[in-house]
Amino acid sequence: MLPVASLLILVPLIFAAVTFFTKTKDQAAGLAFLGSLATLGLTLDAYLNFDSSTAAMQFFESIEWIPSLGANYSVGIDGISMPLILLNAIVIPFLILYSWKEEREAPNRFYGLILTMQAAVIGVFVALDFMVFYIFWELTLIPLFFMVNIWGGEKRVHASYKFFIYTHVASLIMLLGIFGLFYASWQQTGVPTFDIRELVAQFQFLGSGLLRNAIFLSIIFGFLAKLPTFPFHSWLPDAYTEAPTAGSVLFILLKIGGYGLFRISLPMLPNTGNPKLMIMLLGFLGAFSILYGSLVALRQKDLKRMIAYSSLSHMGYVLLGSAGLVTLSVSGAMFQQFSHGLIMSILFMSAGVIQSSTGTRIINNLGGLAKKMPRLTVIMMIGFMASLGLPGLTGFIAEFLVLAFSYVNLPGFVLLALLAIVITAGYYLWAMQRAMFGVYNEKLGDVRDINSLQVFSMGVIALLVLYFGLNPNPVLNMMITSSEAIVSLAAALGV
Amino acid sequence: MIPLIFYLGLAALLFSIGLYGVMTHKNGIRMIMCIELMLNSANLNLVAFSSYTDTLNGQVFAIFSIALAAAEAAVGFAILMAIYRMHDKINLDELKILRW
Amino acid sequence: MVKTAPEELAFIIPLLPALAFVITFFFGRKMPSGGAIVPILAITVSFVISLMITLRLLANPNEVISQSYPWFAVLNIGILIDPLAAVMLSMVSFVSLMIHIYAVSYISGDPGESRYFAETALFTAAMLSLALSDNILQFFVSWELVGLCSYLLIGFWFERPSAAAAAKKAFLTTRVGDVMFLTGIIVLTSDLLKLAGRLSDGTYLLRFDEIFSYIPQLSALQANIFGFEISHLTIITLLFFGGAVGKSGQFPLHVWLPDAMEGPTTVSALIHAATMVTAGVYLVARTFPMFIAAPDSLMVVAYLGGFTALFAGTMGIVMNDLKRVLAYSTISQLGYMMLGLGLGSAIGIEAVSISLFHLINHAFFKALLFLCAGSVIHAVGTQDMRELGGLGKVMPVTAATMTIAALALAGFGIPGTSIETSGFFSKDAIIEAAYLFGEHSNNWVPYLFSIAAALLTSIYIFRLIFMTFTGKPRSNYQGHESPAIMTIPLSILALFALVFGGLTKTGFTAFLEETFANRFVNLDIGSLAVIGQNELLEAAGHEPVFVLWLPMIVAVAGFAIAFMIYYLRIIKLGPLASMKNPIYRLLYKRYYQHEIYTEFFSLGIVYGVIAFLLQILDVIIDSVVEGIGILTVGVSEELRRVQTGVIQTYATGVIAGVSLLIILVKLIMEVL
Amino acid sequence: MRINRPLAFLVALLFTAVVVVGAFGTSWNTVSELPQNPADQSNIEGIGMLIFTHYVAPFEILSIVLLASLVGAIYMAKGEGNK
Repeated sequence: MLPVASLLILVPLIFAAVTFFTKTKDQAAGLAFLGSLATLGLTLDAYLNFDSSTAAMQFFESIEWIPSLGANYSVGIDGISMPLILLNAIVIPFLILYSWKEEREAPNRFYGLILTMQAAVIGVFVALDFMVFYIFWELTLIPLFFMVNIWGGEKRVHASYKFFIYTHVASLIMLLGIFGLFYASWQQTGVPTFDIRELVAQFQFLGSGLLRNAIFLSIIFGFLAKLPTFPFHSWLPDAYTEAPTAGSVLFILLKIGGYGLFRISLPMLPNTGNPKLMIMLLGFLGAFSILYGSLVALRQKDLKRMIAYSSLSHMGYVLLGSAGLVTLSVSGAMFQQFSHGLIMSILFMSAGVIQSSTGTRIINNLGGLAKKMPRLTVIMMIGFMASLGLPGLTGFIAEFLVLAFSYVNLPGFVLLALLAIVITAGYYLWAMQRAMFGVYNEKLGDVRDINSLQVFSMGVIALLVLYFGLNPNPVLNMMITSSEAIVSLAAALGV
Repeated sequence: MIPLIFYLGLAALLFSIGLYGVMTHKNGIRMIMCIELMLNSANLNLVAFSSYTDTLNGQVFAIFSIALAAAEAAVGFAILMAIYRMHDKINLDELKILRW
Repeated sequence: MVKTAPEELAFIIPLLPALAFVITFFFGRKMPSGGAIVPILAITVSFVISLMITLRLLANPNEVISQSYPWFAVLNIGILIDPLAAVMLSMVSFVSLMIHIYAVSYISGDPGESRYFAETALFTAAMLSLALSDNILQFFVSWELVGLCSYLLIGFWFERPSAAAAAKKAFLTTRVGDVMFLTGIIVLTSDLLKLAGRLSDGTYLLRFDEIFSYIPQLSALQANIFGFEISHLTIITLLFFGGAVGKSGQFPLHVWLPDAMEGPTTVSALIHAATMVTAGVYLVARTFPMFIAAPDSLMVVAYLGGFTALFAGTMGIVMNDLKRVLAYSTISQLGYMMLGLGLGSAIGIEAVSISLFHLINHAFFKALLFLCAGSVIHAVGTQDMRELGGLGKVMPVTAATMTIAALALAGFGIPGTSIETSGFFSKDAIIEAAYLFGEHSNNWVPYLFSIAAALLTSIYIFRLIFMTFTGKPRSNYQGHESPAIMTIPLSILALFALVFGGLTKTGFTAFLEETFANRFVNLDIGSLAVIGQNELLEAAGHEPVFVLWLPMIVAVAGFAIAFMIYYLRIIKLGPLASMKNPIYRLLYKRYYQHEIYTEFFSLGIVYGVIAFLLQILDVIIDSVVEGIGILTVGVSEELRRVQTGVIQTYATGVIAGVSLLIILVKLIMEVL
Repeated sequence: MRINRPLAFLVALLFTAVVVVGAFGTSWNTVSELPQNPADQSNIEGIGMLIFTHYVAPFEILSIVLLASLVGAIYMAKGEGNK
């Protein structure tokens, strides 16, 4: 059998390397598209061979790397990572198609970076060793940094540095936590290991509650800043807004924060010194992020910034669902990651189209675009509706699972989050009304509707949003299996 | 018999005096002299330990270090002379050609 | 020919209109008249199947259709067609069919024709799916989808800023209710999860039978809110009712419905009169066992319903816009339906049947009223009643059908005879029930509300009739009768408005009372009422004769007032109906709801204060982050000066550092 | 930049204190009695033996270093003007 997990990293990486050496735009985009298609093929192969009835690791590979430190190159796929890999593999080809016709400098580097990013993110998802995990984790910074720094908007330099330094500092704190875990476990067992599952299992045997709290908090800090969640989100609006459309979508696909939460933090959570306190903390941050993101989005004048804050609001569901610690709430949180990736891709692509065709993103300067861009309007409407949680689209399933089942443990926070639902609808509809409906703003000149490649790429993602909204089972079942394993751990400890 | 610690104390004192000189003087020649003082306090230590452990290695090292000190002093003074000839200065902090 | 059992066809009912939506959406533009034929055919088939199922159920009420399929996690999708659903399905598909036929002519020539038919087809599919859902989640999903269609259709002429704004307002206001509904579902879900413990395979958590089987336990769960001990069941039902308030335009969330008249009139008829707005009533009826088992919930329903009936009526009498009058009338009638359900605390299951009876009758005559109004607007081009008048001669069919509808709405009929309109049966049944309730519990408030509202109903609807169809035209217009494709649905609906109530009166009530006693759910409403501390009447009371006649008298009185003011014009309103009169102004400004809700609460408090403060907080957080960056750069700028280049300073620093470090290490070693 | 003499003095004092305290605080592993050889008080012979046997390589390297520094010092001290 193929070593799928490794190939999923290697294929995009190799294609990325070759793409860097192409000369023309079409060559670069074509090659990158080919690479992403190959990745998609591999992913589908993995998905079809995936057994969603078990929470065990599948497609497992392990090679000894640094024996003296117990670091191995070990990778594998399970129900937590499979949907996220799937998400990445699905969206990237359409992202490349979407941006094919755009004019820009150095297309070879642009598409090369997209593929590098894909490799890095998938690397994080399949890594089962903290060394490998951290290396890929940091690798994701590089393409994003250049994406923003080279092809971004006006304040791109500031935004890129802010993003880079902020999340890098958070990652370093996480690294500190990882080392703490590593050394503490080494002391405990006498055998050094960087194996994620082994270390997470060791966590409960470690020294004092204070130490466990410190390790837990420093590791989760890295995840929370990457997710991001209130109050560690201030890199997000700048970076999302200044990034080129493809960059924004790559940011959206950067689901490593939430992934780390499920893979590492949640299994550790019940064993911390004060699990109740930690749950309250996470629940509060999640619920407050939901409310906060939507209220701040309400006041944004820039379409892309509004979507960025809405993204923050959505990420709150991931945290709230995780803190809920009920099987279905955790799977809801996982599904929210998946659904958010699809929905926000549509929204950022739409905002990108609006900016490139009208030259502005300020909502009040737009108006009546529905008349000139009917196809965009339909797709954008699907995106907006999915994002505000309309049933039948993916957003609803995730939000319902999170809210309904987190309520079992965290009723107060869920009620807080529910307040945000109306507000979310408010800013989306407001934006829709101002930008798309009403009388056409003649100052915008002659705008053209989206080209057929864009219709195709956005349309397919919109159809997926609809499909997974009607039938979430293809990804939800494996999430439920995995989250059952996580939650049973917590239940065993009576949390 | 004089305890070892007396030698060490003397060496420490000598070193500190040299140190003080290095820290307070600007004149290059004086500084080199002070450095010599510090070097010799180290030599004193070498010889003292050599005697008190009944081995000769330390004393051999002291001889080497004296020889090296001579070389260093020769080169150091030569550099100072060259600088003096070029700039008419001997105060080290006034020389800025190698500073940022 | 193979004879298929109707239950095997049940899934087709919502599926065909959904399919029609897809076809019309993608290919409608290339078809004649926007592909209208596709949804019409689809809905016809749906209607026929619904009717077949209803007839079968009528013959044997125990033959409910119940099919469930897993959806995701512990939730399912499914079909439940019991008498309640069957009635609703038939009504929705029938009214939708009529309005689709009518719309072919009404909407023809509009550039968005195919979009219109696609959206109404989707709406019909969602509404049918709502009616036949067998679990609360699917109900909610359809509920939201009809809301979406309502949003899209109100904003059908999206280039008009007022339409776009009205669409947004409708969606947001109902969204408030929806969130309450969702909260109710969430509370219910977590309660069921706790009560059920570990879920076995094959249970569908939110299916109605599953929910109903937990009613006693739910009722026993108590929550403490602000020092009041409240049963969870009460909380859940009140939250559900909150959803119904939003969707069915009950006070205080009714503000969107009059604005929703910005949409095409056919849309108003279909969505905002006959079907979607009744979804809230249907929700309460559907979960009636929960309501009756919850103390106080039904009381809230009754009071709010009665109040809304009266409250909307007061605004209805001053509106000058043809459609707005009808919109307020709809709100008022929905209030009646809610009131009818609320009276269940005294009359038990009969409440569902009288309320649903009114719902069905209302659907016929209100759709008819709207379609007639549409016919007028189509012909004349204005909907301001002050500019109309004398249309009766030009548009006889429209005038005749509209008058029939008005009579039905006002509830004309002679008690004890068969000279009765549909509205008479159902509305008077509710008023009588309110009387019984008053007698039973010595609480006459609902009865007073309902009688007063009946008077107002009669006044505003005949005001409308007289102002539109009698007298002389008050502006220049060229009226003409609408084409046959529009008048035929009008006539059919008029026939139903006139006789449906009389034909089905006895059968209907008996039929609906079977809803909660069959092989799907088998509940003893009486014992549930005991849980909810509701005392049911032993048997139908013997009302005094004047109670039977009073609604009729009131309706005639209303007619007389309208006749004198607007036809004979012997009473001059003059200053009474001017903006100087504070009461008139209050009514005309619709109790300043726009000012309070939109400008004060939404824009002022939420947008202006809360969101503003959070935005400031966001800026602060961002400044902290940026500040740390600036601080770092600043500090390093200062620290750079340490690098003096003076070797003596370096030496001092190095030595001092080494010395201190040694001391530090020594100290640490001592401590450890 | 001015030189802060009191500070330099303090630092020097601190350093002395640290070193002296350190020296006093350490138990040196020394011989209890200095070896006495009344016949030959000097140890020059021993040193010479060591230099030319065990440390002959450093000695040779040192000679090269000395030579180099000698040449360098003369070259620099001579200066360019006296060519």
